[in-house]
Amino acid sequence: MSMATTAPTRRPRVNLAVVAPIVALIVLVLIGMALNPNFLSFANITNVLARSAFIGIIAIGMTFVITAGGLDLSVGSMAAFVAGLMILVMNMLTESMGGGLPVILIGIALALFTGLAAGFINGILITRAGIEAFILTLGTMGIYRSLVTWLADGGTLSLGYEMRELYRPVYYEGILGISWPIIVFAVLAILGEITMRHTAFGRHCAAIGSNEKVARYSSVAVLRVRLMTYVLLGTLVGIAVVMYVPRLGSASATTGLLWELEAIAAVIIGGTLLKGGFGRVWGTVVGVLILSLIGNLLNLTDFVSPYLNGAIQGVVIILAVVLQRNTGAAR
Amino acid sequence: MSMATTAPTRRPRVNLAVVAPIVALIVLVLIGMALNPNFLSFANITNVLARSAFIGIIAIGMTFVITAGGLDLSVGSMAAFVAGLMILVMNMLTESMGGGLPVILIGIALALFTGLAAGFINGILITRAGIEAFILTLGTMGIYRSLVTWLADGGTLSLGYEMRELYRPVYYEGILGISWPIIVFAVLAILGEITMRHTAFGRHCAAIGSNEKVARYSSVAVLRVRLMTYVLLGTLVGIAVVMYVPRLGSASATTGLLWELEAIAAVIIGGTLLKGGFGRVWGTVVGVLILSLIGNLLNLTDFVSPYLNGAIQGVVIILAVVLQRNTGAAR
Amino acid sequence: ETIGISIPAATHGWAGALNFHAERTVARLSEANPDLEFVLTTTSDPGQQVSDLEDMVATRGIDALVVLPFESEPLTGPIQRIADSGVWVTVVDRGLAQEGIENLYVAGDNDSFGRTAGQYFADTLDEGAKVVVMRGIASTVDNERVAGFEAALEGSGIEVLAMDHGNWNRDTAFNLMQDWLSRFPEIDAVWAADDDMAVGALAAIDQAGRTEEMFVVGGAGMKEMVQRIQDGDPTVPVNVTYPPAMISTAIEMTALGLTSGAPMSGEFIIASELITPENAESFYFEDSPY
Amino acid sequence: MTDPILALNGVTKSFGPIEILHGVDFALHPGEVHALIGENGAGKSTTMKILAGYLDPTGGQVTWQGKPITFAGSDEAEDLGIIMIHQEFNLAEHLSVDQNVFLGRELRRGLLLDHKAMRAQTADLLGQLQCRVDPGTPVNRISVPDKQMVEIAKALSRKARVLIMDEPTAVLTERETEVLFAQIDRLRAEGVAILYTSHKLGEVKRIADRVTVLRDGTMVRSDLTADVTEDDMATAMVGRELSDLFPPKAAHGAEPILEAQGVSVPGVVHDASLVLHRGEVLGIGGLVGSGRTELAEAIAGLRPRSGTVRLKGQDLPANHVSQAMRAGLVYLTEDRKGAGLLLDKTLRENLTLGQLDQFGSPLIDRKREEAALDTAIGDFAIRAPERGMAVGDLSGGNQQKLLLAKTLLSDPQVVIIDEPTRGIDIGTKQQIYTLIARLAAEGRSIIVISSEMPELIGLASRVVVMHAGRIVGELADAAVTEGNIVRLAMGMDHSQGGHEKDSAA
Ligand SMILES: Nc1ncnc2c1ncn2[C@@H]1O[C@H](COP(=O)(O)OP(=O)(O)OP(=O)(O)O)[C@@H](O)[C@H]1O
Ligand SMILES: Nc1ncnc2c1ncn2[C@@H]1O[C@H](COP(=O)(O)OP(=O)(O)OP(=O)(O)O)[C@@H](O)[C@H]1O
Ligand SMILES: [Mg+2]
Ligand SMILES: [Mg+2]
Repeated sequence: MSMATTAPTRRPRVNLAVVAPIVALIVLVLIGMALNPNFLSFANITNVLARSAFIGIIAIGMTFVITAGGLDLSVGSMAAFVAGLMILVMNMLTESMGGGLPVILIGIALALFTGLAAGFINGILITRAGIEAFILTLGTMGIYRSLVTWLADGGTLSLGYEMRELYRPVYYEGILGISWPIIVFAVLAILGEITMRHTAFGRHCAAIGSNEKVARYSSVAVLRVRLMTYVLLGTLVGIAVVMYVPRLGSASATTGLLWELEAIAAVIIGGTLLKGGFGRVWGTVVGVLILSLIGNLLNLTDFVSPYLNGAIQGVVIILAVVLQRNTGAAR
Repeated sequence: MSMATTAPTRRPRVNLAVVAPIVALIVLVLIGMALNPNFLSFANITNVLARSAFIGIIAIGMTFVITAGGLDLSVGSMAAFVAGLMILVMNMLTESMGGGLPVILIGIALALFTGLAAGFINGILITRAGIEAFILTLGTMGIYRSLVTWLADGGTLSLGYEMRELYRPVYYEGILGISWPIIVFAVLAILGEITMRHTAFGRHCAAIGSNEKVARYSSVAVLRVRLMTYVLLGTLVGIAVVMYVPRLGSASATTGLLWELEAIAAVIIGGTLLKGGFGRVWGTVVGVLILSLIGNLLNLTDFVSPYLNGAIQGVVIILAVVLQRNTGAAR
Repeated sequence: ETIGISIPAATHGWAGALNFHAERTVARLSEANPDLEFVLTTTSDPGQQVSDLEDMVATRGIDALVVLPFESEPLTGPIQRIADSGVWVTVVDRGLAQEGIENLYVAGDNDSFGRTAGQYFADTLDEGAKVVVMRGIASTVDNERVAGFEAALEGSGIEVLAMDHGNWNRDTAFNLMQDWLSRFPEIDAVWAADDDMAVGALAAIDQAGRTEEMFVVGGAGMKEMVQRIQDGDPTVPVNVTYPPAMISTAIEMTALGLTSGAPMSGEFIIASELITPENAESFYFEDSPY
Repeated sequence: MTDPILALNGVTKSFGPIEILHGVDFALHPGEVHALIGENGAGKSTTMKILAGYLDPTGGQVTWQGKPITFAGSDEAEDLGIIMIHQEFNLAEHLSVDQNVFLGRELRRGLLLDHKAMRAQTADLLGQLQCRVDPGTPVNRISVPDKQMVEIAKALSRKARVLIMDEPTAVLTERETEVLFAQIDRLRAEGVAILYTSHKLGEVKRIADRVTVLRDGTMVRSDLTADVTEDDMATAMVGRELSDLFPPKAAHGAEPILEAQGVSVPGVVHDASLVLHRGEVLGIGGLVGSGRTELAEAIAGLRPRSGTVRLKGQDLPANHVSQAMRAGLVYLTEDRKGAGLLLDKTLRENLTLGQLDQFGSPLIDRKREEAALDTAIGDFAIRAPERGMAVGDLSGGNQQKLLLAKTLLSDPQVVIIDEPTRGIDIGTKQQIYTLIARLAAEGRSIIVISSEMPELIGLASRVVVMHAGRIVGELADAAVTEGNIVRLAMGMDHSQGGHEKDSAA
């Protein structure tokens, strides 16, 4: 299970592993400061944090799924589907009920419920029907993506103007200048970290990811815990959508494209083991911020061809992980 | 490692696991026959087989990588990059050398070498620098994709007209009406299957994927074998490109998009374990054919909105795997 | 003074050409006006485009924005806010969901794109002729083009055998065309909502040896296609323009407005034209990558 | 005598078409230690798993306090207080010791885990077991015997009414065994019913009140321990008389074949030097955690090390297993499950894994592999119900035999065997001892690391003893006695014993 590919000489491990993603983050911040004086401006910081929130919230859930030895490729499409459905229903309700706060509340409830249900479907098929998570969620990824395209008739589903104005503050306003997505992200990150480290659920996730049989023999309800990780992830996708829809007020076939890869990358950059058995939510948060910052930094300067943005992103991601290569046990 | 989620009662496993992907394939063929009389026409069959060849050849290599407990997300971009470089160099050579067979041979050699080198780079960074394969290849995926966009200046790299005519037969012609891609795919599949089952290399891959420490204690050169799987995969990407370029004579930023997901899906549908330890090349071939056939069938009929093609694809992929859920040990 | 430019990433041929023209124009203008600064970003989804716009405003302090919205609806709000903050806004190609936000609008006409091709079909094909339609990636652009095409066919008695997404991708189009060729014994013409797909379709038709039987009309004036029209290739009789160079026009006009202090506001809609063997010469650009 | 708390009535068990247990009846009584003994593969572990709810019987009945009961799973049995210590480790490697001990029954304060209490209680339990592992260490960093102690601690932490122990002492030294026995005595006094298996018959005689013998899935006898001798037990198990366990020691040559000079492994082994001669059986003694395994692995090229290792005068590079193996030196690991065998692969694939080039190149000759497996099955008396089964489904002892066969397949000149007879029954043990003596007689040299004192004494003509990572002494011939080894191993005495080597750093 754990086959610590012992490198020739033993290095002091623990500290580096803990510190590495943070160091990567700090390096990025320093680069940003050097590149552009506006980098540390309040506006830029809040922009970056707020836009990290969607992937961030999803990645928190992904941390649990991966820690328990699972995977979910469908989250991006799921987000698009949930957003599409939410908008469609809100528009319909606006027509029949005439808009207003209740419509928004119903929309939010619907998003949360749909996310939860989608997560439940993934989870139940993986745990009960016993389908390899990679394949199942690849399948549902295609299904949700198709469904949203179909709902939008190939185009874009847009929230009615009136509703959009009413709903907008959920993304753009907040408390003390800190917008809601940032607050929600922060709260969920803290709750996630506590759940992972200080509750039986978190511990059981790690145990299942480490050795499913051992967990079962220790009377951990393996299937239920695993199912729960997917339900949790689905619900978090719902929450992310609730934050996302007021930002753009629309959903289309391209909404949430590649979010799954970004979320998984953030989780792994944060030090969680891809094969399960160990996960840390705060690492995931750092991972998400690293990924967001790379994009932000590339926009701060233009010393390279935009064609090469992807290449720079790739290099930075790799470097961020090289810093902490000693953690990765199994690969 | 393998914790055969023992259900209360044991089902007869072996046969179903072996037969399942084949059954799925046969069911698809029967559906095809029912839907369209042209389905079994020689032209359609050879079309489907020839277009399967690219992903198929890559998926053969992916089988080894996954069996040895690795993963490679970069193959699609790598293919695009290799194709772009090949075309660029061939065009340059045509100018300086005046075209002809030597240019094609140099182009082929270059493609093979570049593929091999790219695989080597992935492999060496994963095995020596110890970077999690998922992250590393996600990084190189971005890098190669950027590089090809940059090489093509955002557009499309096209092989000069004369060269294209000369090179065309490699995709469109063959022996006895069977085109080269099909022949090459078939030969590589047979070689791959033999390598996996009847050589020390194949055994070692499975051993490493099953338990790396046991493999090391059994004096298997773990790092070298693992590196070799990536080199093999890279070389096969090169071969796939050699078959691909003569088809349309061009490469762009969209070449090979999502090939990695398709290749991995084919491998898993074929019964190889995503966590490593067990792989079968013939299963992968069946998996590739299943995926190609789904696309083919959807094009041969139009009983649903084209928006929903993706959904149907998703459902069929899941169903194909449900048939053989008993194989999947760890998930 | 800083001009921000935000366009889609080069994920298909036309967008690639757009990138090419944008970069070339930026290079040319920066040389000519040393005090002009440009920020060029490319995006692959609307969410990221909004992020890029936010960054331009927060960290680069742009004075003018040239933007090709990835999707109209989601970008309307963010662009409106930028416009409200006093930044000059030039919108390219894809109109916003609300009128009157942008100062300058430079665009092609997707409806006309489809309609022009459809008109050609209606004019040249007999009643009862059979055609297949290759659509792009599901999006508003694609919907508009197809709607225009269908509207032009109305009443012509031409039968659309099948319509599916080739995703503006050569390989997908190749496979799709192969399968249609196996499925339909008779096809009189193919309309591809973009030249990249036409390239794939042509290769498949060529392979099946059915070049005599049908013609293919793509769109956007790819070099290769224009050349074939020029050569009088009966398989590729015409093409429809949708010039990616419109981004250059937009950038140039914006820059001119900033530097000369004589703002060029208004609308420039570039309707699609039919490229025929007669006028093909004027649509052929040797050094364009597209 | 008290009423039985848990009993088996004519229980049978089949895996697929093969019946493993053919009607087993016996009862466990509160306050009684019941030993279950039998050859490898006789069905002891299977019986225990049925009692603890891990497996369903195919036929017959399990009764709890006289009433028939069927467990839906091990949780249900555990709720009744039936706790089992598995023969194979049952620990999640990524989790720390205390997390493992409380896995599935975490202590909470409100919604949150009570880390402090769990850590303290774990430290307490380990203290009772005199195990010095830090509760916060991840399990994949602790040694095999320590894992066993953690496993025991985990069982003790649950309120047991019936405690089932499947070969708990297989990897323990006598000192730890004593500690465990003290705990067993305490539990017996508290009225816990205990079922115990071991291949160490001396232990059985000492600790058990009653002993039941299984042979080929059938009960052959069940007696009060007081009424039987060790020989009786062995005879009942094996079905024949056992002569002397250890073969006579042959004289060995004077030619040094393996020389290790100043071998150090950072943090675990310090400046260890030893010499092995042609045809010699050298023992390495020491307590758990003294660094014997690490030293052996360092010599075999499995660990980074400093110092030199020369085989037949030729230097072996550090951390290069295959070179050592090609030069004729092999190591048999004590960690059968983690480093020895691929549990999800077949016997054949495991047997030949390290030596595939012997079986044809480029293609592997399946027939020769099968022939090699036949030989191995014969030579090592491996009992597998089916040839094509996964190694993980073999009984523990048979896995060990397969591991031996696998390690010796390369026909090595020098063999380092770490715990050679771990979990092996007394009959097969004798065969293995004979084999070791034969190997030595053929001119091969063997290092035996063993925690079983009689084994060291019976096999080795010379024993080096380690303490805290250093070689603290060397005993030869008549000086190889239990007392001398123990004294050195405890670090109590540096000058006792035969010609001691200076090994100060
Ligand atoms: N899951 C299984 N599938 C098939 N056969 C099995 C399975 N589990 C055990 N067996 C077989 O049942 C027999 C009894 O095994 P068991 O583990 O009970 O033996 P044991 O008496 O504990 O032996 P040891 O002393 O070696 O531990 C063995 O032949 C073993 O191979
Ligand atoms: N991977 C590791 N990381 C950290 N410490 C380790 C590791 N492996 C072993 N140790 C520690 O090194 C010490 C020596 O272990 P070793 O297994 O060599 O002991 P040993 O003398 O062979 O005893 P045993 O009878 O337990 O095998 C032990 O304290 C053990 O916990
Ligand atoms: Mg046993
Ligand atoms: Mg040891």
